[in-house]
Amino acid sequence: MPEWMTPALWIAAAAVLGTIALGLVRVERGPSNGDRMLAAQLLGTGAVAVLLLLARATDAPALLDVALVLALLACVAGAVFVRRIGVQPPERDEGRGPTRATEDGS
Amino acid sequence: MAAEVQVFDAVLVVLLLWLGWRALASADLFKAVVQFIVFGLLLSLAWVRLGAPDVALAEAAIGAGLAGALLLDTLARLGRSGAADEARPLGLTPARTGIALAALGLAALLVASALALPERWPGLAEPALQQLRASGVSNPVTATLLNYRAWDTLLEVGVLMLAVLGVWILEAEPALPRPAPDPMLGLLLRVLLPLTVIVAGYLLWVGAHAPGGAFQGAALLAAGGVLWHLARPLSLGPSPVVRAVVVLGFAVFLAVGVATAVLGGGLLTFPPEHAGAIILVIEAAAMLSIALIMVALFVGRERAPSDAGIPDSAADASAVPGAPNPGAAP
Amino acid sequence: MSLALLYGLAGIALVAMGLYAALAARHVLRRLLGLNVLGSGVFMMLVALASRTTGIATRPDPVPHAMVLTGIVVAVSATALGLALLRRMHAHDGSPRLPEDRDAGSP
Amino acid sequence: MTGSAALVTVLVVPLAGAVAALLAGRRGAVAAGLLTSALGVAAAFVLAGAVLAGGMQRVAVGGWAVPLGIELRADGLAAAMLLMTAVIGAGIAVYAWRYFGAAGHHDPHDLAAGPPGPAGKAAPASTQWLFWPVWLLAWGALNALYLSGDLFNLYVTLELLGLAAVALVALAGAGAAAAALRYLLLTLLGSMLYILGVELLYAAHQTMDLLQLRERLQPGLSVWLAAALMTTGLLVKTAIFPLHFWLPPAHGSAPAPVSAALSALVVKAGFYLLARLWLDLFGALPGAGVVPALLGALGACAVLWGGVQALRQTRLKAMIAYSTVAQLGYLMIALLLASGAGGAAAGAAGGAMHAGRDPGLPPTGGFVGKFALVEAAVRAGAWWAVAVVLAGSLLAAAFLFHALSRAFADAPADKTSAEVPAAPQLAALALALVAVALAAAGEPLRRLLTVGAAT
Repeated sequence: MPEWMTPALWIAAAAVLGTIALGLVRVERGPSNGDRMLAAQLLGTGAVAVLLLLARATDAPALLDVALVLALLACVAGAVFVRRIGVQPPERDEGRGPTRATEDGS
Repeated sequence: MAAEVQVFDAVLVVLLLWLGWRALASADLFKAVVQFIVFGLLLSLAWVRLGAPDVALAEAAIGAGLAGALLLDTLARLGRSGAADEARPLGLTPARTGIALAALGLAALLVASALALPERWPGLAEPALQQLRASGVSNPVTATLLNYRAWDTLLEVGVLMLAVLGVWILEAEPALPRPAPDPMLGLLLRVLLPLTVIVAGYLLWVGAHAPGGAFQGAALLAAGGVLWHLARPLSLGPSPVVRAVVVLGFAVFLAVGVATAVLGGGLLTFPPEHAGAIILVIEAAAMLSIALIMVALFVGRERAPSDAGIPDSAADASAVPGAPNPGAAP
Repeated sequence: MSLALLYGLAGIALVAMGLYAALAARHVLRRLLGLNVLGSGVFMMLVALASRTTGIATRPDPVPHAMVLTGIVVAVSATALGLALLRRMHAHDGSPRLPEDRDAGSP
Repeated sequence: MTGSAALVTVLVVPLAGAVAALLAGRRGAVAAGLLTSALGVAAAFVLAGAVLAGGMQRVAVGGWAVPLGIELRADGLAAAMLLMTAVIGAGIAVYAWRYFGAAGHHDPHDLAAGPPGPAGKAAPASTQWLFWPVWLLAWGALNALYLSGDLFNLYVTLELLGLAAVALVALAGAGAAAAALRYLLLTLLGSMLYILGVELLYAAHQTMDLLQLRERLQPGLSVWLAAALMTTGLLVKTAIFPLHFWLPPAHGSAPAPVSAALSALVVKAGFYLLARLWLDLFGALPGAGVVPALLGALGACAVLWGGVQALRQTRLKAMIAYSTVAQLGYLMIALLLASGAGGAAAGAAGGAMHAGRDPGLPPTGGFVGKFALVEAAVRAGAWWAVAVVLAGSLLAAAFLFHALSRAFADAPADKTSAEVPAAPQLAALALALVAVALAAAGEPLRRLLTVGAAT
């Protein structure tokens, strides 16, 4: 690995972390629950990227395993969301709690 | 591993603190839960930076995957009214001022004691690394969990078992209305499930000499189980088969403890030449048990749904949630 | 500032936040989130502590790492049990708060 | 059987029993529970004998020496606690055999007598048998806690015990969910504060072993902060006044055997740990004498407050729950006396009182312990303690009389005082006899308690 590579990897990692910070704005603002969840999914991808960069920068191949696990599992929360809560357009009383796919169907 | 502080660390710490606070203070609980999930993601980056990849693996699997799934599921079951909270859930009121002052006082005292600690310390790193040869594995964290402090880990598997016993003791819940079968989910399951099984096995195996091990593998398997449950609802009540798998890890661990105590060495004293194999056996059993326990914690106990529409899948009648006699195995 | 100190201080801040939320919040789910953040702070202090060994030994102290792994697993199982109890309480009493936190007009 | 073998047996028996009960299922769980109880009592007696004969017993788990490994130690206090837990546990098992056995076999008589208080209907009968594995795990956790010499291992046993107690409270059905949840939140908070303290101690001293820490302890801010955090965490778990508020609802709504297990054993585990910490570990700190005095003052408040509240209750279980608050107060006073003069006597007092707690008989067992406590207080010249104990006894007599008069006056109307089946009565009687026997066997008990006692 060339000399300049390590600082470059660090800068790249910090930059990806910066995009995660930007993604957090979408989580905070919404407006719908679907937007928030989707942003969280995207941040999961960002975290995988950061881990891959760090694995090279610090020469720690074990971090590839962490990235692998994150990549595999980031979708679980999304799947629970889609099955249990559901994507709905923002409501009039938005921000007052989640909505269910069908209210009170039991 | 580089131990200098980078710009990266400063950004990460700021994000962690902001997310930690928003996960607690967002008025909308759904938003709070999503922020908590992202908090878990970033926390695993922090563990990586602190040189704890084993912890990062567990956090990635549990914090980002399973805990988020549990929280979202609970929000869905609470419904709109149950998930509503005050407009300023943590706003300062006279009663809360005292709590805030106590929390700040504790923080100040903790900072003062942290600053008084020496910059470098030996910890138990040296004895832990020196004894590694006799422990049967070459990953010091696995050696600590399954050899030096195996008694802690044995009891901890018991804690997991108790959590699922506690959930079984509770009354069955009304079943959620079942959304239509989702082709995407089926596809996801078909791709991901084999992968989670393979990677879980890999983590279990690699745990002997690199980050990984039973907890991490189990959390991964459990995430696969949660996906399965979402696609084809499982019933994990206290049926004989489920109980046997739940108890397996604890029983094997305890049996090894008894065997080592009776046959010589002493409680959980593994002969160095067999330690590696013994640890692998314990971990394999524990991984199966922990994975099933975690899925059972997510599945909970549901009453039979009012609509009899059972999805097309392989989930036959025996897998109807909360069937009268919970003797049905998945 | 060393890496251990930076993350150790962050852990202390998380402890304070989590403690405040666990005691001040009234919705049980939020209390559970508070306890989880409190736990994360405690664990972060512990792992930061362990990373101070670098320089003396070749690797960080594994004992705190094992403790944190144990703690994470205990925390998630306790949280799962707490969530299950919360759902039962909500179904039975119609409120996601403990009885002493309920007042007339609120859910 | 050697002492260390007995120590391992005491630990393994309840845990193996829990495995067996869980595997055996609804039909076999009772048999597994009763068998385990018998074996557990035998093992505890063997261990107590070994401690009495051979002094402190030690087992290094995994063969690793401290500080890397965990050492289990049975000194006199631990052996006495193990013995009493085994005996009370056997009583609880006999009691529960009829109580929970009833729900499975649809015996109308028992259904009328057994069911839980007004909080709501019990958990479905199909899961009532889970009492057995959960209770046996709780017992295993208690034994592990008494024997552990490692601060982090103690945290794990506390979590095991805490979750078991939550599950036991939840047995009372959906109406008890709030009580179980409150208990869960507090026990988690307590453990977090405790572990934070352990962390500070480990950071400064590189060990988590109690005895090694005692040698290395360097007074300073972090040690005092650790002591305060751990004490607060344990006080929350122990339900000491003024942190007692979670106890009456949790115990009041639990099924009767559970209520007995909780008030006789589970909350006292936190107390035991407090005593260990302040007698064994932090007692050496300069100025640490103030803390037991503070705790003793809290105990005095608890005795009086618990007594007054018990008198005001109309339900028997609520009354017992408040009397538990008061009993814990006596234990705190005993802790104070033990830290000063006459340690062994006060320890014996605490032990006897511990054994005597049973929901059927608040006064009988209490009497033996209180007598020893007054004796110790007189010897130590702590006249305020004598006054508090006497006032507390008067209150206890008053609320007991109150309860009895209600039972005789309007028995049919009062659900909780309906006719009790024979086995529970026998179990209660046996426990009372044990309490009396303890008073008679005071001398061996005192000798046992002095084994390995820190001076």
